[in-house]
Parts: sequence; structure tokens; C-alpha cells
Amino acid sequence: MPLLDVKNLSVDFVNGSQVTHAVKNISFSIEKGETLAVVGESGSGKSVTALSVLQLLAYPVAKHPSGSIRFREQELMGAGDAVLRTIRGNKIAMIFQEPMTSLNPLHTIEKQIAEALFLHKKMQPDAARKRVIELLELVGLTKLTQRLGAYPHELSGGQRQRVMIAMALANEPDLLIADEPTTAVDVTVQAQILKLLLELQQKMGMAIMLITHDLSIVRKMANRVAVMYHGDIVELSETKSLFANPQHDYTKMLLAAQPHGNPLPFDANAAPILKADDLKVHFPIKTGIFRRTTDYVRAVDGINVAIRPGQTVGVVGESGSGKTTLGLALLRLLQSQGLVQFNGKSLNDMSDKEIRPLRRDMQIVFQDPYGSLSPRLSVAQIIEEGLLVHFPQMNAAERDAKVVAGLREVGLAPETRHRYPHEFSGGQRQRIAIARAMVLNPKFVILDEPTSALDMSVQAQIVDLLRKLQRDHNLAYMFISHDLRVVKAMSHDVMVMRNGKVVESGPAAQVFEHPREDYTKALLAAALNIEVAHHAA
Amino acid sequence: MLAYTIRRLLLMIPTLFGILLLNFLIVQLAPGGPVEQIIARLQGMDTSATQRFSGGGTDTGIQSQQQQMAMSGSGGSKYRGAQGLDPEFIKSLEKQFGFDKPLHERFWLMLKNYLTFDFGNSYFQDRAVIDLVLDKLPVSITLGLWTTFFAYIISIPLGIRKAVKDGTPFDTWTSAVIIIGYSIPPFLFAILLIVLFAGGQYWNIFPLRGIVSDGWQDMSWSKRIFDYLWHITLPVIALTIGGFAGLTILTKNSFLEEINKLYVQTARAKGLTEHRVLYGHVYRNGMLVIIAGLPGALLGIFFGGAFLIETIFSLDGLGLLGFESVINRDYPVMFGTLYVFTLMGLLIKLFSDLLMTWVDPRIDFNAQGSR
Amino acid sequence: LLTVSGIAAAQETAAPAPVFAVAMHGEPKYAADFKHFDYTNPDAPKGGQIRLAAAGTFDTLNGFIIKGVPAPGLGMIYQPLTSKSDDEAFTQYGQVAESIEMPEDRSWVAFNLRKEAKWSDGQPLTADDVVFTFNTLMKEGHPFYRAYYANVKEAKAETPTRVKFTFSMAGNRELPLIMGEMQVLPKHYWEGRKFDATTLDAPIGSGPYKIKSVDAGKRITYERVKNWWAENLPVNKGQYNFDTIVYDLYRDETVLLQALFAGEYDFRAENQAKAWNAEYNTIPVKEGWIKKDEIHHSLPSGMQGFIFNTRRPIFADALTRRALGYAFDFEWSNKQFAFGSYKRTNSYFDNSELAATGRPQGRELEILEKYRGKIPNEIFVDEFKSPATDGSGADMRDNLSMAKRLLAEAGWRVGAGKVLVRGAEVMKFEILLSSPMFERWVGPFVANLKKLGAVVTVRTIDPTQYQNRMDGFDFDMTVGTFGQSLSPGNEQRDFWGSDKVNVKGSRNLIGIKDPVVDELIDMIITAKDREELVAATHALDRVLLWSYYLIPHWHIDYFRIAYWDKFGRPDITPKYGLGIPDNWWFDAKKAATVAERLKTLKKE
Amino acid sequence: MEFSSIAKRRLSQFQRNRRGYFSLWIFAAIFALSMCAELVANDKPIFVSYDGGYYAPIFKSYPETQFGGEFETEADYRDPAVAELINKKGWMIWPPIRYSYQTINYNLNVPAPSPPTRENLLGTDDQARDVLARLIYGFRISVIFGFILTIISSAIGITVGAMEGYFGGWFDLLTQRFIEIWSGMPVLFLLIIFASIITPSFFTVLGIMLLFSWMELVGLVRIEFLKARNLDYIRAAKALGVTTPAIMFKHALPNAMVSVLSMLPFILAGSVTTLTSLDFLGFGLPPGSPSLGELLSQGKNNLQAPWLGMTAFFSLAIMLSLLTFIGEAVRDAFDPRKIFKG
Ligand SMILES: Nc1ncnc2c1ncn2[C@@H]1O[C@H](COP(=O)(O)OP(=O)(O)OP(=O)(O)O)[C@@H](O)[C@H]1O
Ligand SMILES: Nc1ncnc2c1ncn2[C@@H]1O[C@H](COP(=O)(O)OP(=O)(O)OP(=O)(O)O)[C@@H](O)[C@H]1O
Ligand SMILES: [Mg+2]
Ligand SMILES: [Mg+2]
Repeated sequence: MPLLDVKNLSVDFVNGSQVTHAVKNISFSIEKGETLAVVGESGSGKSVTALSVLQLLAYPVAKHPSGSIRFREQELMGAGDAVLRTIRGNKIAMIFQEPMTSLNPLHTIEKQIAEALFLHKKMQPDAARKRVIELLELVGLTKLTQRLGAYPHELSGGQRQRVMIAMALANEPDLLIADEPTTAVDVTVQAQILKLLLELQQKMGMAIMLITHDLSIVRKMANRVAVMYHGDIVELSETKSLFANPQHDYTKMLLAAQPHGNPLPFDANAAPILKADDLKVHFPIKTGIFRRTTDYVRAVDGINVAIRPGQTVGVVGESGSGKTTLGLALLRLLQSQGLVQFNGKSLNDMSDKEIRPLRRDMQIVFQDPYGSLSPRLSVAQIIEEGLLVHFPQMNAAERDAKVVAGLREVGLAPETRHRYPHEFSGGQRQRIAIARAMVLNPKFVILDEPTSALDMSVQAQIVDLLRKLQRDHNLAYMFISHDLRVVKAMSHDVMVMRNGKVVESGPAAQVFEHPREDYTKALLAAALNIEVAHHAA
Repeated sequence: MLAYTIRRLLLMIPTLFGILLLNFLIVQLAPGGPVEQIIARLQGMDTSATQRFSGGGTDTGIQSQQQQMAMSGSGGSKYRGAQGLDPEFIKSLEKQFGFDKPLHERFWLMLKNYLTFDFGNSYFQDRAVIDLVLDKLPVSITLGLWTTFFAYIISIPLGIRKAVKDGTPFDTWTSAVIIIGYSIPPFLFAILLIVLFAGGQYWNIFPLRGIVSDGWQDMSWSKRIFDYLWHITLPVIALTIGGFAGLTILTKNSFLEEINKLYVQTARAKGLTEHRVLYGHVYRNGMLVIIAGLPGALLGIFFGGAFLIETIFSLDGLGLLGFESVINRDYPVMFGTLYVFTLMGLLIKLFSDLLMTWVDPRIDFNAQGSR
Repeated sequence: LLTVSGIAAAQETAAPAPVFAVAMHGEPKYAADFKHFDYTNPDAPKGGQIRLAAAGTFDTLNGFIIKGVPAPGLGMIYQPLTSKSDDEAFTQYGQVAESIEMPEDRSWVAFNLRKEAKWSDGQPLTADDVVFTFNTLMKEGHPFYRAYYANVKEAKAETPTRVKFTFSMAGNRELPLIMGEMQVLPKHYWEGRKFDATTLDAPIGSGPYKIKSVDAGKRITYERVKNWWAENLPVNKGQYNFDTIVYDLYRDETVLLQALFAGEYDFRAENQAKAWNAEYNTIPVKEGWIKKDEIHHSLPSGMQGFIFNTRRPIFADALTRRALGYAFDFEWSNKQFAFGSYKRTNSYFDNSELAATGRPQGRELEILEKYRGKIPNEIFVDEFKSPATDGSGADMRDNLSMAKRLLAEAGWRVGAGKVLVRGAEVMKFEILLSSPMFERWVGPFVANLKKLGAVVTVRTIDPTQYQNRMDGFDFDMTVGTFGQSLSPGNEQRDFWGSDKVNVKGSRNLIGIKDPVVDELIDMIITAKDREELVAATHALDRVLLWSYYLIPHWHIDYFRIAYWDKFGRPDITPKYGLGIPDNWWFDAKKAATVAERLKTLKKE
Repeated sequence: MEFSSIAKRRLSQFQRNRRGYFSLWIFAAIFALSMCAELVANDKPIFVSYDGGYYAPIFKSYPETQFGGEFETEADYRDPAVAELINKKGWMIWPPIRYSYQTINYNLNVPAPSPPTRENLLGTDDQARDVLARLIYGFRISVIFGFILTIISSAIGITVGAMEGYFGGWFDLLTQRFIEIWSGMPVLFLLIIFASIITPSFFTVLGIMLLFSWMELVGLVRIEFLKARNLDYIRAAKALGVTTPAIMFKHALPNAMVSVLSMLPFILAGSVTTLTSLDFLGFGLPPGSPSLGELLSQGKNNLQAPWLGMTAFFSLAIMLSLLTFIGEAVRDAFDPRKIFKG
């Protein structure tokens, strides 16, 4: 008797006359203590399936034309609120794909984590607080234990994701649905979290439904793998046999796909397109009723960078080390100290208005694609907005053509451009954000985890695209990622950050092959560790 | 935030100064001042400020004079003496009101006094303005607090429920009901209540005026409370009835806005009850506007809008005081109330801004300059 | 009062005899040994209570100063030197004053006080109190008193029981009576207290009632003074019967009326025709618990009308003014807006013997003859009547074509845009109102004026603003009221005197500047006896009327009263008063019946 | 082939809110009707044939003499004498309601205000004028006044609130203080002063009201903008180089629109009623002008004539309901995640 038994599940989204069949008649089951990995193309219905299990879709826009979901023999499909409540967060917990937007912005992290404890475990405040701290430590957020009163917007992407994980694990559920649980964290933390999951699994027989793009994780963690493609489970088998002997064409392609190739050469003597000297960003920590500043988070603490046309600088470093902050500060989207020059012109002395025309040439892909898309604009409007600003001479048809082309390039169906952002999958949104930046033909782009939500095949496609653009337009990138493989494939130079400082930097090959600092070594080792685990398996 | 608070507090001084100066100048321009007001009274014109809407008045001006004459006990008939006013008399009036001094001197005097919270005396009531204000405070607080209380206690849950049931018949009919409530002019509704529940024709259940009975002081505590509630029932109902609509619709729409966001999904995934989801999570996000608007709403009822109801139920509140002072050209009262209200308003506004940053820590008031 | 009489001061004669009463003109109606006023019931039982109500609020118990709004009924706690009877034009009978002395030319007056007069705290009331009252009122009282007593040179206590007021002029017949009306204040009480400040401490008095309790702004309760010193004086016989009198104050008139039905108070005088006819059909009235009465009186109506500002060129000629009067359909408006309850005012002194009726005769004619040629000739031919209709609303055409003819005669013709013009002048004016109440009456009037080709706008503004514009005579047409008493006097000069035409704030709003009118006013002021006064008033009335200074409105010659049926009242109602609450008394039996029936109703 | 564009989708969402959609139609119909009030309710015939000539009195004014009458001023076609003159030599076509807002019904059997009859379907007011006719005209003037006032004052209020919230800092501090001072102005007095200088008319009243009514939305919008300006997508728009006004208008405003749309119907209803509260200062529309507020105050002063208050109240309630429902439908149209139930 499986713990979770899903049969013939279908999900349709109905918007007026427009129907999207997101999931088509899929069946699978998960046993106690088992890990089922769900992999598949971005937009293939993984998240929707996961959400269906907990019945969390936006009904009645979402519909289940068929299917049954049984958890411990209990039918969840269409179950009453009371039934679902006892299960949600207690028996089945979920880690959402988009941690950046899935936390309540007005509740402190302590409150959010403790809430599930109060609810299902009826814990006393003191006990709950202890448990919260314990959980945060388990997910590697030791520093945050002093900042229990922090709000989500004060955390980095990886930190938020770990809060999500802590929240999900709080009640030691029987089944954990983890939708891309480690996309925003560095490899060290990733390893730690995976280990934690395995431990929990062993200790309590927790079953995991693991949705991920990272096949190495699949290898390490999963007992069985389900491959989804266009709303279908096209293949479901033991991990080993799947990797060894993939059946479906898509699976084969997926396994083969790899971001590959090497960075293109660039002119190392060209004048830097972007240069920063001693850049600093300090966030005040406010306490008390008057919210007085008692201390600072030194998110970026004296960083120098110079990026030349055609060059890609990879930025890696542990979660919370200040990568995102650095990116924002470089583009003057955050208040900072220190000199920033773009194309030889100092941005410091410029007003917003003067910078505006330059923005055509310097673009950014935000780490949180969802949050960066205006919820009330259609995707077409979002993408064409930049065109409207910087290419006022374009007419509507030309703009639309550009939008369509941009979407195609990132592998999205152009017909979907009249939808709102929330009607896309995580990976799709990420690509929309990329398309938005690229459609302007910029000279310099900061890519903040641009591929974290993308499956291997799409990732490869995007990397190719980026490289092509770089070649064609002599583009400069600053590439922030935890995925060292992609960084490797893209970057000429690498910066390793920790606690707001650059601990090591240099040509990519050198840093990867001969790391000087212990921190870098540990980072690389952790990455290797996962790969090794897979090879060992 | 402390610096901001201090800045705001300091800015109150020029603000108050500006308001006083502006008002002072405007008042100088107004045709007809307290002197004319007194003359009008002497000449037997019905000058009571509330006459315009209290339904008084007659189509034979003389008749009421006759009646007054005929009703003994009304004292000497000034009417007979109203036979022209000599300029001397008018001068002496002007002197009495201090209008013989030049403009700037008067303004300066006023400023000086105001700095020490000395608001002077009413032209017509011979009482310190501050006493008058204090006198009327209980009524205003009563009306303000209860009305706001009911408006919020009913509107917010209702709005939330409407948001959850958006588009259902429940939503439609509740909308209709609250809008009807809003459309009933409060003064008409008040009269209706009086005719139905306090007049001699239907049910004579509630008292017609005042906030407590005569012998209130001598009652036991429970009696007192009952008596107080008994008196304020009708006015509070009349005032509240129109107060639901705006708030409910605002709540509903704010909630609709939030209810589909991802964090709500997260909250649901935790297994929270729908109630907890709505009140624990969505509430704070959706209610920013409404929470922040609360002090303003209170202020409005304290000082502004209730004078019609105050008139109808013969309650002496600040609304009526302020209104009468303008119509009667009782400048000290006018300025005094204005000053007090403004000061309170400024403080409350500051408080509400601070409250906002407390509700939503992402909010700050700094310039957005080089973000 | 303000000007020196034209009559030379008479020779000082031998000391005048003290009298018990003084009439403005002629002799008092009642003889020295009268037992009680005819309109009182000497056997009225004492006891019970009456609850009265008023609109508004109060914040002081000192009604003699400019500050504060005094509580209603305060007059009951003071006793004046003399008081007036309600069935005579203007005669004062001694109250605190046992007798009154004055010379033929009335250049001074002395009051001999009653020895038994005393304050409610037992202290005797003396001449000192009277002098104190006078001085205090002049110095610290409402500025009104300074104008009112302007001609009093001094007040002197000659003995503890005799006070003498010396006037700065002789021949003013009214002054002694006015002095008599003075309510005496207790010196011993007020010394050491601030007089010119409002107070809620119940002052002591010498009147039939004293204040029992006060709830500022809401209620004041009076209680009858037991063994009151003046209780058995003939002037007071049968009066002041209620043990307690309560005044309740309501802010809102509509609520005030509802409160009557709810039995919150006992008596109401209604002054709105609409309310009287349409809003009293409630159960207590239908059941007869509340009695509705219309009590006729003979108080002069005074004049209310649409007044022309004759300073405006378009209104300068009487012919135009007369023509416009034809556009007012009083009969229809009265029927539709007032349930037909009003009478057209056809005299400035209507509803009294002062009103001119018929054709001038006798002394009146004599006076007028003097001015023949200077006054409209119709005066001698016709009785004045405003244009009338049958009230059907369909009957205006004749009147309007009459108006059209008159306008043509006055030089007006319908020009471009169908507007009346006369040379460069355009018939365009604004009717300024201070009360929205009149808007309904103005509506049809304006519609008719439009048919004649006048461009009329209507504007309602707040009282202070209105007063300001009146003070500066800045209006075209407005609703003016000229109240009249039974003994017209100096105020006539302020109303119609040419020396007031340009005095800002005077009440010659119309802008009358007519030597004849001035002379007639003088005649009124100096009239030696009632006949002369009446004749001169008639003459003035006619001259004013036939000059078409205004389009007369309406008046009502009865009081509309509604009261819970708990009271007894004298068989006779006085001509010039209502006698409530003084002359009525509490009827315990009736009250019990009402209470009984009320109870059964509530049970149902 | 083409998926519906976003505009089409919004339109269809608007239509799917049946309540709001029908409300819009009903409101439009009522408004259209009141726009041609002259043809619906008038004391002049639409068309007159007289002695071979044809006349359209609604559009042109003819003197009575034209029809053989006596007066050179405009003919009063309701006057039986005039009617007789015309009918002798021709005929008239009347609008369905033979009263204009100022027409006095001289032919009442009971004192005004008279109850509803076949002649006056909603009775007459206390000046013997037909309530229905006044309602039609009053609705028009009130709604136009309300609309203009609401639109302009909301536009100003939203702009100011948006700038305050978006820019923050000293701009916020100073404009807010300005608003405080401004709202401390004695409106009543200003009105009195204006009234003593100029004769009030529709537009002067509108202008004066505008001076003070724009502040109503500022606070609300300010809060919404303070909240919105820290959102990621605003930052994203900035990164795109979108101009500040465009960011405010396209990205931040939609957030604020929710509360604004909720309040707008009430602001509109409010302006309809303020119009009359001014009357008594001599600064409302000139006496005699039809307006809903005037009807309301008549209702209060004539409790014995419930049809006055009821008419005013029902028109207000209906208007407000329609507007609220329309507002909700507009909100729905712009709500990307709108879920339609039941
Ligand atoms: N509300 C919605 N309305 C319409 N279509 C939707 C909606 N939500 C999701 N979809 C569509 O459903 C499909 C499945 O989405 P889902 O989020 O499950 O993808 P996924 O497999 O999780 O992809 P990713 O790896 O990119 O997160 C996508 O094509 C998406 O466009
Ligand atoms: N608004 C803020 N207030 C206070 N602290 C902040 C704020 N924003 C970021 N921080 C802190 O600054 C540090 C750097 O954050 P940043 O987002 O730059 O990290 P990151 O390197 O991008 O991490 P990740 O890989 O997890 O995205 C973190 O410790 C975070 O908690
Ligand atoms: Mg997904
Ligand atoms: Mg980051």
C-alpha cells in the first residue's frame, strides 16, 4: 500500500475560452521512506502536479477533469477543508519552487516557521522558539538565529529558500514535496540540506517527492524517477535503470544535455565597460519601537570589479554572501558607496534621469523572476516595455515581432505572450526575464541565477543563446550562479564572494583548477562531492 | 525613524503657523463678522447656526416674535427696543471684540497666546475656548469611538467574507444592503429612528436627546452604563449606518488583491484554517490601507461629520461647536478648535505613519533618490 | 427714543399724584380696586407642573449681558417695577412699584416701592436695588440697554422705597413705561460677583419662581416660590399656578415636534403652517390627548413683504414697483404652501386698530389733506388692496396683463431676448433671502416675473452675510419684516425716516426718502393721546402702502397651539397674549385620565 | 489563431462580471436618458403646428404673440389660454412628462408637496414642482457635477499621493504639510467670501469644490505607493530604464487602483450631496436648480411627504450600487488572477 497514490491526474487551466492542459492523466505512487524524483522539461507540469497533491491550485481556474489522489488510503481530491488541514503542513509538507515570493512579506521568519509548530504540535512559545533555532541551524542558517525577527525582504534568495525548507521540515512530515528545494543555495549548503533530508528519511521513513533539474541530485537521492514531458509522465523507473537505460526520447535528450562549450575569447585590453571601486552596501539592522539602527549587515564590503566587453565574470559564493546585492549596486538599483563607472562615465554623479538612457546598455536578470514581473501586465507588455522606452521609433508591429523573436529564442511559445506572469511555470518566468533583458540588445548584463529553474536541456539552450549574443554583440556578462558547471561553461573570470568580500578572483580555469583559498576549495569539493556521489551510485 | 519622527514633530510648528495665518487672513476677508452677527440677533433674525438644517424657521418672520411676546416669562421683549443701532454702539462692539486694533497686532497677540495654549474666550459664550472644547469632548468621543468601533467590527469581517464569496448572491445582496445604508442620509435616518423608536406614534423606547439621563450622577454603576448605552443607541446607529459601505468595499477589494498571492498558498500548505489564513496572513497585507486609515476615520467623526446627528439628538459635540463657531463668526472658538483639531490631526497622522511602518516594515519615508 | 421731542417741556407743576398704573395713552382699563385681570381665573388651583420646550441651547442664567445664550423662562424669576396687562395696548400696572409718579410732560418718573417686596432669600427689595440695576445694566449689561435707556439722565434712590429716573428729554410718553418694565436685580447678590460674565449659578430674584435645577444647555426647572410676597396682588391673582415649570431644550425642530407626541413636554406653539396642517395627524392628537387649538389675537401683524430697494434705479418709480406686485399670486401660494392659513397683509399695522381701513375719514383725512398733491391721490379714493386672484393658479393672466400695461406706462418694453428694457436699463434683479423657507414662495413669483420679461435670480445666504449686505443696503429685493407694537414710536423713524436712508445698518432698507413720511412719523411720536396716535398711524400706513414700497406678504391672526390635555385655562384669552404658562393651571383629573389612556395604549 | 490580447482578455473579464456589466448598461441608459432630459420632461411641446407654421419650442423660444397671445415674452405652453390659442389653429406634441424642473403645477388638489398621482408620478415637491422631472434633470446635473469633480479631483489626488509615496523624503514631508495647511482652510468661510464676490454657477462651484476635494485620495494612494515602491518589479522596471512617470503609472498605480476604485463611487456620491450642502451658504447652485441633494433636504423638511425622501434616497442608492458594481467589474478586468465563481 503506497503512501501516496496518484491515479489519472489531470489538470486544466481555464481562462475564458482558453484552456491549458497542464497535466494529462498521470499516475504515480510513492512508498513510505522512498524518494521519487520528478524531472522534466520546464513547464511540463511538475509544480502543478505537486500542488494538486495538496489541492493548492487556484480552483476553479484550475480543474481536475479526472484523477484521484490518495494519501494513506484517504482521498484528497476534492476533500473537505478540515481533512486537508490535518494533512497539510503536518503529514505532507511542501517546499515551494519560488521561495522569494512564497513567504509572507509581513511576518518575521520566526513567526512563519513557528506557526506550523503551534498549529499541529501545539507547542509552547519557548519550545517553539528553540525548535525554530534548531531548524534554522539544520538548514545552515546559523547567522540568522540572531535575526529571528528579520523579514523575508531582508534575506537573500538562498536564505529565504532555507527558511522555506525549515518551515516544511518543522513538523517532520510523512511526505515532503520539495519543488526545486536547493536552486538558490550554494553547493556546500546544498550538500548539507540533501544530507539532512536523507537523515530524516532514514530516521523517520519520510517519503520525498523531489522535483529538480539537477540530475546529480536525482542520482544521489532518488529511488525512482518520473520523467515529465508536456504534462505527461513519459517514463517512470528505478533511478539506476533510468540513467543506465533511458527509454523515452526526451529522457535520452535530457540525460545527454549539458551546458557545454567554453567561454569565447575576448579582448583583455579593451577599456572596461563596467568598473567599480571599493563598492560598499551596508543594510542597517533596526531594533526597538523606534526602529533605530543598531548595526549593519555588510552585504557588500569593499569590492572592486572591472568587466570588459565580451568578458564574462562569474560570481560564486555562499548564499547570503552579497552577490545579488553587488549586482544591484553595480547597476545603481541600490544605494551604495564607492565608485561605479559605466563605459568610462561615473554613475555616481549622475541623476536617475541621466542614467536612464544608459540602462538600455546595462541590463539585469533578477534572481527572483516572479517578483520582477509586473503582475498586471501581460508578458508581451513586460517584454516590450524596454523597447518602448529605448526605441520609441518602433511601431507596434515591429515591437511585437521583437517580442515574438525574443520569446522564441528562450524557448517559449510566442502565443503565450498575452498571458499574465502567474500563468507560467517557474522556469518559464525565468526565461521571460531573460528575454526581457536581451530584447534590448544591451552591452552588459548581470545575470543573477538565470538558469536555476531550468532543466538541463533548456539550460543548455540558454547558455548557447547567451554565448551567441556575446559573440554577436561583444556582450559583457556578470554571471551569478551556484551552479559551478554553468559558471565554468560561461565565465572567463571568476570572483568568489564571502560575507560581502571577494575572497578569491582570477581566470576561471585557475580558480577552478587551482583554488587558493580554503573557502573556494571547500566550495569546489562540495560540488564534486555531489558529482562523486553520482558516480559512485 | 527617530530622526524622522523628530523632523515631523518640528515641522508641526510651521504647519500650525501656516494654518493660523491663512485662516486669520481669510477671516478678515469674510463679509460680516461677529458684530453683524450680534446686530442680526438684536434685530430679531433667527441666526441660530443650526436653523438651516434643523427644520426650524417659519414663513412669517413676525409670527415667532409675536409668539415670544405672548408667551409670558420670556423676559423683557428686546424686540421693542430693536429700533436702530447707533454707530456708537457698533463701535463699542468692535472694541469689545478687539477689532479696533490693527491687523498685525491682533495676529501677533493671537500667536503669542496660542504658544501658551491660551485660546482666549468665546465671543458669545463667555467661556474659555479650551473649556468649551473639553466640555464637548465626551460626546465626540462617544460618537467617534462607538461609530468607528462598529464600522470596523462589522465592515472588516464582512468585507473579508465578501472577498471570499466574491460574485456570489451573498456578495450581491450584502453590497446592496450596505449601499442602501450608505445612501440613507444620516439625518433622515436619524429622524426616522426618532419617529419610530422615540416619538409618540410607534414605539416609545429610546430617549430623544442627551447622552445620559438627568439623575445620572446618582445612579449605580450598572445603571449608569445601561443609561448611557440606552441614550447613545439611536445616534450611534444613525451615524454608523452609512459607515459600512466604503470600508467594506475597500476591505473586500484589498483582500481580493492579496488572496491569490503565493504566500497565501504557503500559508494554506501549512494546514492553517481558512480563518487563520485570512486573518493571520492576508489581513496584515491587505489591511495596510485600512489600518492606516483608522486614526483618520476616528478624527473625522470626532471633529467633523457628526454635527447633523449631534443636532438631531441634542448632543453637544465638537462637530457642532466648530460649525456654529463659523456660522456665528465666533472667531476665538473657530481658531481654538481649529488649532486643537489640527494639532491632534498632525499627531494622529504621524502616529498613523509610524503605525504603517510597524505594519509593513518594508515601508520607509526616505527619499527615493538614487535607488 | 433717541431724538428730542418737538414739544417744549411743560412747566413744572405741582407734585403729581401717585397712580397705581400708567397707560401709554389714556386711562388704564382696570380701576384701582380691581380684583384680578379679566383673563385670569382667580380660583385657579395651584400645583402640578408644566413642561415646556424650546429649540436651541443655553449656557447662562444671566440674560442681561451680551455674552452667552440665556436659558428660557428666566424672566419668571424677576419681578419688574410694573407689568403690562394682556388686554390693553400698553398699560403698566405696579408690581414692585406700589405707585408711580410722573409729571404731565413725563420728563421723569418715580416709583414708590412696596414695603413687602423682598428677594427670594428674604432680604427686602429696596430703591438701592433699582438704582443698582439701572447702573449695572448701563455699565455692564448688554449694549442694547445703553441704547434703550439712552435718554435716562440719572436714577436716584430718594428714599429706601422711592426711586426716581430723570430723563434727558420731556414729552416722550413711552419712557416711564419702559422704565417700569425694568426687572429689578438684587444688589446684595451681585455685589462681589462678576456681572458681565456668564454664569450657571442660579441667581436670586423676586419673582414668582425660582430656579430649582439647571442642566446646562438641556433643561432648566423652575419652582414656584411659596408664600411669594406678591402672590395676592390683584395683578398676579390667578397667575403663576404651576408648582414647577420645566423647559427642555432640543437642538432640532423636527425632533422637538416628535418630542411633543412622545409626551416629553406639554405645550407647543406651532409656527409653520405646513407642520400644523400635515404633521399633527399622530395618534395622541387623533385620540384627543393632545389638543390642537387656534387662538385668535389682536397683535399687530407688522409688515412682511418683498421689499424693493428703491436706491436701485429700476425700482425708483412707484409705477414699476406696483406693476411687479401683480406677479405675486398670494392666493394660490397660500393655498398650496400654507393650507390657506394665512391672510394677506393689507396694512403695515394689520390685525390691529392701527391699521387703516376703508377710506380715510375724520382726523385721519384731516392729516392727509394737508399733503394732498404730495401723496398718491388714490389714498383719498380707495382702500388699499393688493392684487388678488381666485387661487386656482389659472387666474394670473389678467393680473399679468395689468402688470404689463403698468410697466409699459412706466416706460418698460420687451426688448431683445424677451427681456424688459427701459432705455439702457434692463429689468434684472436678485431676490436675496436669508432663509431657504421663502424659496418656495419665491418660485412662482419668479416664474410670473419671467413672463413679464424680468430677469430674476434668487439667492439664499447665511444670516451674518445677509446682515452684512443689509447693513450696506446691497440688495435689489429681499424679504423684509417690520414688526410693530401696539404703540408705535421712534422705531418708525428707523424704518422709514429719510435721515436713515444713508445710515449704514439702519432699517430703512427700502430707502424711503419722503418728507411727508417724515412728518407723519413725527406726528406719531408726539401724539398726545391714543386717538391722535391711531389717526397718524393710519395716515402713515396709507402713504406707505400706496407708495408700493413692497409687495405685502401675509400674516396670521391666531396662535396655533397644541398641548397635552392636562390643563385648565381661563375662559377668556387676552387679546394681546397667550397666557401660557402664567394663566393656566394644572388639572390633576385630566392629567390622570391622559396617563391612564396612555398606559392602556402601551399595553396593546 | 491569435490568442486574445490582454485588452480583449480584460474586456471579457469585465463582461464576465455580469453584475458590473449590466450595471454599466443600466447606468449608461439612465444617463443617456437624463442627457436628453429636455425631450423627456419639459414644459414646452416638442413640436407645434400652428396656423400652417411649424415650431419646435424646445429648441427655439417663441413669443406668445406668435400664437396670437398677448405677451411678447416666451409663450407658456402649459398656460390653458395659450394652449387654447394653439389648439384652435393647430396642435402640439408633448414630451412624455409635461414638466420641466422648474415648472410649477398650478393645478394641484392638495397643498404641496402633493403625493404621487397619474399626473405627477412621483408627486410634487414643496414648491409644487414635478418630482420626476426634477429627478431627471437633477440626476443629470448631479452626475455631471459628480463625474467632473471626481475625475479631476481623483486625478490630482492620485498624482499627488503617488508622488508623495513614490519619492518620499522631503517632497513627501513638505507636500504633506502643505496638504495639512490647505485642509485646515476654513472652507465654509472661503465659500462665503467667494459668494460675496461672484454669483455662484455650476462651474464656479465646481472650481471651488475642486480646490478642496482633491485631497481625499492622497493619503490612500500615498500609502499604496510607499508600499509599492519597494517591490521587485518596480526595481525591474527601473533597471529597464523606464521613466519615473511610466513606472508610477504602469507599475505602481495598478496596485493603488484597487483602493481607488473602491472609493471612487463613494467620492462621486459624496460630491453629489456636497453640492447641496453648499446651498445654504448661498454658494450652492442657485435656488430652484434641480439636484438630488436638494431633494434630500426637502425630504427631511417634509417628513409628512415620504415620497420626496424616498425618491432621493432610492436614486442615490441605485446610482451608488450601479457605480460600485461597475467599479468592481473594472477591478476584475484588471485583476490578473480573477477567479469567477458561482
Ligand atoms: N494559472 C495558470 N494558467 C494557465 N496555465 C498555467 C497556469 N499555471 C501554470 N500553467 C501552465 O502549466 C504548465 C505546467 O506548469 P508547471 O508550473 O507545473 O511547470 P513545471 O513543470 O513546474 O516547470 P518549471 O520547471 O519551469 O517550474 C506550464 O506550461 C504553465 O504555463
Ligand atoms: N534589505 C536588507 N536588509 C537587511 N539585510 C539585507 C537586506 N538585503 C539583503 N540583506 C542581507 O545581505 C546579505 C547579502 O544578501 P544577497 O541577497 O546579496 O546575498 P546573495 O549572495 O545574493 O545570496 P543568495 O545566493 O542566497 O541569493 C544577506 O545576509 C542578507 O540577509
Ligand atoms: Mg515548477
Ligand atoms: Mg542572491
